[in-house]
Amino acid sequence: MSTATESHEDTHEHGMSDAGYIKIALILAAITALEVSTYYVDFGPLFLPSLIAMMFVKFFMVVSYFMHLKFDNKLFSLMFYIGLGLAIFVYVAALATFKFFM
Amino acid sequence: MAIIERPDTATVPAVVTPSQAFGVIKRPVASSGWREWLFTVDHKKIGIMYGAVALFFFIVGGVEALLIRLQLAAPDGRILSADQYNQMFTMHGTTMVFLFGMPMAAAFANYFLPLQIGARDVAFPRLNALSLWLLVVGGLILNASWFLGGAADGGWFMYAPNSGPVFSPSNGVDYWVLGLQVAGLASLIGSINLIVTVLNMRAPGMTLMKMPIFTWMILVVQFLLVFSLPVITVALVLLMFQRSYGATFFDVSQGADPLLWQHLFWIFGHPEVYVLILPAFGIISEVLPTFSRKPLFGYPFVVFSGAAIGLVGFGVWAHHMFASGLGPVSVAVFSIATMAIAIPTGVKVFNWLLTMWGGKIWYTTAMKFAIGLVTLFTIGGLSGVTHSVAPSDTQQTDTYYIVAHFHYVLFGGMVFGLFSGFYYWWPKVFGKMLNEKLGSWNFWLMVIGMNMTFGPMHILGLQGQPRRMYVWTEARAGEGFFNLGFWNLIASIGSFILAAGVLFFLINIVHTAKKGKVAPADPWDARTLEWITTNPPKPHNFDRIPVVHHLDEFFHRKYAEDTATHTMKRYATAEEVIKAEEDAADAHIHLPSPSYWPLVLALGIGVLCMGVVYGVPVMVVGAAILVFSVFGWVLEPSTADDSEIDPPSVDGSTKEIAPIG
Amino acid sequence: MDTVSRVKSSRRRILGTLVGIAASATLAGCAQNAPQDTWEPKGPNAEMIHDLDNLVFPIAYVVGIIVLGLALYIFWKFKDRGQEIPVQGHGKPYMEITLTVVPALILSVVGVFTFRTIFDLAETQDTEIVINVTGQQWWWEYDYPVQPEHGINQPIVTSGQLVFPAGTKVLLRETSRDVIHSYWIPALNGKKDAVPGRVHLLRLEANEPGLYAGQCAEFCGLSHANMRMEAIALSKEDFAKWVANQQKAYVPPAAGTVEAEGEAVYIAQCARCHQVNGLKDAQGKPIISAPDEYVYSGAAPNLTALMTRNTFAGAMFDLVNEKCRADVWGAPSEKFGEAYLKGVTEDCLNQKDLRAWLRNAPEMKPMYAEPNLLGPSDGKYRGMPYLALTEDDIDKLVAYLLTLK
Amino acid sequence: MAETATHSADHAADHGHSSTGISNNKLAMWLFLGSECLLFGGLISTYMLYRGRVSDGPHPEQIFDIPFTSVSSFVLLMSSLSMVLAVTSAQRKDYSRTNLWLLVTAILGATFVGGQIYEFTAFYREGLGFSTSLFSSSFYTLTGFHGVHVTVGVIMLLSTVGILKKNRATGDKAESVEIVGLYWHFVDVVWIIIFTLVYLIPA
Amino acid sequence: MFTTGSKYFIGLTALSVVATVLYLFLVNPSDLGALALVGLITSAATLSGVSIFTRDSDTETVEQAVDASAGPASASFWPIVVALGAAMVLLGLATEPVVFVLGIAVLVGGGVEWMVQGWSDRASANAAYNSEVRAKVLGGIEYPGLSAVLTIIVAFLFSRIFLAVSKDAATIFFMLVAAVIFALGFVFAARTDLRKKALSVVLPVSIALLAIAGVVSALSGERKQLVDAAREDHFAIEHRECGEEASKYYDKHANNRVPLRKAVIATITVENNEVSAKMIGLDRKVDTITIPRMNSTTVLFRNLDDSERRLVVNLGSAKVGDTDVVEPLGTCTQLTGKGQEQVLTLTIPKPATAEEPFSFTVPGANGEIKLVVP
Repeated sequence: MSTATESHEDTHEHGMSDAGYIKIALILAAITALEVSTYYVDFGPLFLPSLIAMMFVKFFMVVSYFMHLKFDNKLFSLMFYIGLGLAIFVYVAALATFKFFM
Repeated sequence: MAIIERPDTATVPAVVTPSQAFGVIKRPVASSGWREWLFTVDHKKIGIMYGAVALFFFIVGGVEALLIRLQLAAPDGRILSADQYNQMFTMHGTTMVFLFGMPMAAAFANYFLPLQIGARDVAFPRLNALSLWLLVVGGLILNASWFLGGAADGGWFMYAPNSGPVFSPSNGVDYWVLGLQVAGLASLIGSINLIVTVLNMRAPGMTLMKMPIFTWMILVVQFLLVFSLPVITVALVLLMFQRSYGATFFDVSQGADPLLWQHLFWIFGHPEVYVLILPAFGIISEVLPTFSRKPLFGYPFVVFSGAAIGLVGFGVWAHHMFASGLGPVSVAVFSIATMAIAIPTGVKVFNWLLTMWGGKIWYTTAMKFAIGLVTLFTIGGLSGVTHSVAPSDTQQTDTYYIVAHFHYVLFGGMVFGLFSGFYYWWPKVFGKMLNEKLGSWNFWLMVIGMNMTFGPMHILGLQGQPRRMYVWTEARAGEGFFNLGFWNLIASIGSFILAAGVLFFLINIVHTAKKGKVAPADPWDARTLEWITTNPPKPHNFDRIPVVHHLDEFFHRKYAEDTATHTMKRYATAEEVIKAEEDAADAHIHLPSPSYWPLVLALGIGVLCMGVVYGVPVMVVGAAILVFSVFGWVLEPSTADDSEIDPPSVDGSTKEIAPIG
Repeated sequence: MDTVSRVKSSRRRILGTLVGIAASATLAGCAQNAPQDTWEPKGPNAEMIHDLDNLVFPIAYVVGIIVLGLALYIFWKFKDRGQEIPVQGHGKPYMEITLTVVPALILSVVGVFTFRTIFDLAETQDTEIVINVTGQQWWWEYDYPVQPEHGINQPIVTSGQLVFPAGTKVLLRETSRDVIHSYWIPALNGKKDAVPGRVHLLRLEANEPGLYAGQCAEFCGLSHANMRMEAIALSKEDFAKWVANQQKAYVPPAAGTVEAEGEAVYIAQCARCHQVNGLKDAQGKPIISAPDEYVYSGAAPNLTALMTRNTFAGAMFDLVNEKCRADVWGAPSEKFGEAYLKGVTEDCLNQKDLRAWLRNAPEMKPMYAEPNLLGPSDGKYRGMPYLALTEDDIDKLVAYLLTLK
Repeated sequence: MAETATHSADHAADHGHSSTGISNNKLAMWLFLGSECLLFGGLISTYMLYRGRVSDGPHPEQIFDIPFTSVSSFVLLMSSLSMVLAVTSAQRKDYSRTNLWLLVTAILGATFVGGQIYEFTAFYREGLGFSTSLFSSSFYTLTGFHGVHVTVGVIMLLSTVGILKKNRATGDKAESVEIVGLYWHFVDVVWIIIFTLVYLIPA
Repeated sequence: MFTTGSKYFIGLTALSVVATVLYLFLVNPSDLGALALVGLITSAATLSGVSIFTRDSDTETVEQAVDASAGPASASFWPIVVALGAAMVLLGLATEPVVFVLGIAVLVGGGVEWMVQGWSDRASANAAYNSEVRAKVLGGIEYPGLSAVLTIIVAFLFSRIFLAVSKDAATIFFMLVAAVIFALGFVFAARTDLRKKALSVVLPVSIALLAIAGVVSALSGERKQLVDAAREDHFAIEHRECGEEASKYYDKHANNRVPLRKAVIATITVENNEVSAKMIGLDRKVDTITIPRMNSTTVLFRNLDDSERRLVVNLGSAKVGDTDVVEPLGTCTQLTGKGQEQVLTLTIPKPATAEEPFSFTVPGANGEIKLVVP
């Protein structure tokens, strides 16, 4: 990242085919359907962890495929994930002081 | 600036061409006089304006501080009423942090960061101008409150619920909230701009680990800003909605928890402390090596400790809240984390001392301020360690001991660092040397005044004088000659000595402007890229983008090690180095053209904010201006099209650099 | 108590000399008998904190002296005396690592002690008496929940001075009615914020009877500077006497006296906000004050047994004149209870300030009492308003108030 | 947004040559999004903290209409697909398809905003005013902030369509579309989190 | 003196001042109207200021340029828009202020467009150049302005439809609309040949359909459930029923999590049908909770039993209004299930009387916790 030797071609021709994106979208749709089903079907003790897990899967799928972080320069990932990581860290810590998680 | 690209217009006959009819909203191309400053996108001009704005607010905040010290010089002071005093200390803190500390660092960053990395401008020149104008608008909103019913009176930390409409009935807090949001937006935009600049626009060969340390520290600071400003924005938005639109966020009768504000504020507020201090660290990390004639000791350690301070700085905010009932587990965790942050800070101090070790120290005023920082910051840092011990902190927090601590850090640290920067870089910016004799007066008065003002505050605090009190009473001052009354008086006297020191700086500026010595090309035998150009630099900074091979590139172009004697021998003068660059000047230099939009956009945001206080119509007007300017901006190319240059240059698109005198 | 003092004494011995040398320079310049001195602990909790100070401050002093000494040496030694420009070395990693590890080790020692003290100071299971403390702009209310083991059979509400038994582990349950305040008696413990909507706990214990001064430490608005407190530690016997006195039945002044006229003035003017327990109106119905209808924060000091306290208006003013005040503040601890329980007699009363207060309270203490500023608070006051009492009324009132003991 | 970088010496090169080889604009956008994470994090945390504090008016579970919100979440999620198709079209310089997909994205976004207006109105009718309770204030602030982001996004999308049609773009077209797309996807991922944490978990 | 452009804007400013004065005196001023007009004045004044101060070119040259390039103006439909606006203003003066405001908006929008077009038509003899000038001046407002208008119209009309139909219908309608939009997107993306023609048909038709549906929905009003809900205010604090039985609205979908557990004074637990209380910080059971008067305090209630319970606070009784009917005072949490929590926030202004002491009870469980307000 400190040198100017990054090849120029792949900054534009990255990502996947349209069909690939549609596949991703279908997976996202399926996960959303599963999420919504928690409203109708009792998941028992799995309710909370499964919802959180599905949320993260969706989040990272959109971020890595639709937003190209998986294919793009790692610097972009760095910028975004520092922000995301700090956000999770500071707010989880702050909420913990309110006995949020008990 | 496009001036240099323009042929002399006087000789060209006035031809009626379509381009001239643009008249109305024609973009500025070649401008002069005040327009040259108002519409500029040149990072150097913007940097100078940042500095001027910050210096102005430094004086404003300083006057507020003097009034505070006058009030407290004797028991039951009557200079200020309780209400005025509360406004005074609130605005003193706010002004010094948001309108002096951050903008002054931004001034240095703006001016020197592109120069230090060998760039012609920042990545987004118009956004840079926008940041400046937003800061100005924010500062105006904040200070307008003095004339519109009273300034904010809840302290710069503005704890809820004391900031609510019932407890602070004037509009002061509203202006404060709005002003800070605007100033915060300015910093956010500025920080994104500078990060992109540093990462993307370095001169060939300048790897990250060959960047000047000042640039490194600024980079860390910008990351802190990018990630901490949104948090205060959330807090300010909540407060604004509470005050202006009836939200309930801090309404305890609904079950709210006022500690929410404190967390949001300090999650921002602690990184903010490093935002203030790290630029000063960066400055003296340039000054100390230059005047010791040695490279910075342990450059990678200084870099990593700076980054570590930045990162850990996000995990220690609750140490501002040790007395606010977090519960023992949280207190213990944050107490330990706070101690941990002392380690990288200590590394920095040791590295500075070891930089000077074995050096050849030249005591210029810049150097004096730098070593002033090293010593005074050490004192402030050590009193900081006593705060990290949470139980002790419950005796110290909210007393004058804290006031002493952070003034040693922020005045002894930040302000001394910035003054060091003034004296070091003044010849670079203005081409004239600040007077060293006046500088000496400036330095010694500030050192004496600062220690007299803030030193006794340690005693005042440990003996139980709380801060933020508009009066103190003789009944609690204790007995003996050295009672609290004595030390309060000493502190007040000290503050005026301090003010006299600052006055000498102002005198020095005027003196230098009038009959200052013209600066040589390399007055300090300096080490970094910004000196490989003229004083002051040309509009395009460098005739040729320098190619970098070393840390301290400029020094290594002048000196080489004599392998026989193991000493450094000079084999080129600065003039020769600069000449070599000029001779190889680039033929085509495209610089971004000036633009109205940053100014108009900032104005729009200002009007929009006033709408929160003065009603929806004002807000609509502001929004209209805002939207108009955003799209005007987007549709305007950053470099003016040739047809917009009026009249067009003779031979179409080729713009040669005018010869440099 | 025992463990604490053992730890304390052993550590004292080790650190005694160091502290003596290091701190003497600072202490020489300090006031004697500053009532809020944080380095004069008078109870085990404050002593715990002070023991930590005795560890941290000497370390800070020593490190500071070493670093600053080194700095001075460097400034002198490597001054430009025409020596050659040194070789451009970039540092020595082993030195960096040493200079990172050494402070880390020092701090981890400090950290261990800090850690322990934090949890010691948060202990509440050994509590012997609970007192509720409620902050309000700009005074403190103390209420003693029913605790028969201390003779408290009905809630006692008082303000201005916190009275508690010495040598007893007191637990303050702090809260606030409006903004954040902070309860701080430096001689007894560090500060703890009183946050509205929350209850925060603060341990308090005094080794000996005496008067311990403090001040609200969290900025709480206009009169923050005037929000003071005094903690009164009494011996257990004296405390029992005080408790009994606070609960004794109200005796109305004899009809026809000035005091009785004063009671009428009180009922007409003051009883709207200020409660006096047992006060009855002409029909014999108990008078319950309704400060919530007049004051934004919703309470006003309970004036039952007012003359057993030495201060008024948020401890901003003394209720006793200077001579009597000196008698109480200066009393040795064994005589202190006696001096304090005397209360305020007619010749001890601080007539000047009390009368001025009754005449025009907002002039004496800034508290947003101006009617034109009451818009956002629905017309309610933020403190005692101007009541337009005549001098005659004031005479009567003062006479009446003197009977409240 | 479409600020063009100052090019250094080599203005012969069409793409801004930078030390890292990546575009200034995209880097700035990603930084901005990193920063936005903390903004929405703060608003979400405020909501999470205050969600159970209802001293007056309805509780969250009593008024949420999960089926409807599921559909609107779904619409927003799928608009990410149309957005990404717009971006790939733009990278192929197929601007007519770019415009088509941008338009689809914008219309889907506008219907989402419509759904939100509907939701707010319905909640208000059921007794949830902005000042009713801590839950209401923090709910409206969080979803309102998101709604404003979506609205701004829709306006950006439509304006991009207009600018592309009139050929008034000042920078690299594909990159402009990509950057608008990044913003749009971010708004979508924020909603993914809000949908789970705010709507589904309490139910 | 002034550049051509600035004259237009100065004229516009003057015109809008006149309009404002007229409006303020002739029409009953509404916030909305004043808003629009003050906005107009300020933006016009700002633009005049900008155009005067930023003038770079030499005035005379501009005047000459204008003369030199005077040519036939292009056809324009803006006069019609302006006429429409004027008609609306007049109508608005007579009828509704909203119409007046809308009229002003149309008048201003049309007027600005007209003026700029008129001006740009004479900017030079080159038509392409002229349109570029026009775009330069108006681009900043047109793109976002049109986009915003479009967004708001679409969003607003959709929301009207959702509000008018039933909950389920709204959901299904939303699903269908989204599916259709998406499907159309794919069809047009696949069949390039269809696109131009079809798009020019589909877009106006669907917008017209949406507009008709939206307007009809808006006129028919919101669905009955919403109207009833607004009238009856089911969840208001005064409609709480604090008995042992579940009440229709208040207990529907109880809120069973308390995320903010720190800001509470005490925890009241019901276990094995017994009520007990613990104060924060003291790990022992108490039978009395003391709350300072007028102090906002939150109490946490935790149900550990199988049956659903609620916490009730009894705060004496009072007469209702001027009648002699005495009603008990107090409030309660929702019914909550096993292992769940609820909070109750109280601010009690006065101490209890001896006859009616305050207390916390749990209907259906034994024991009470005394509540003392000193």
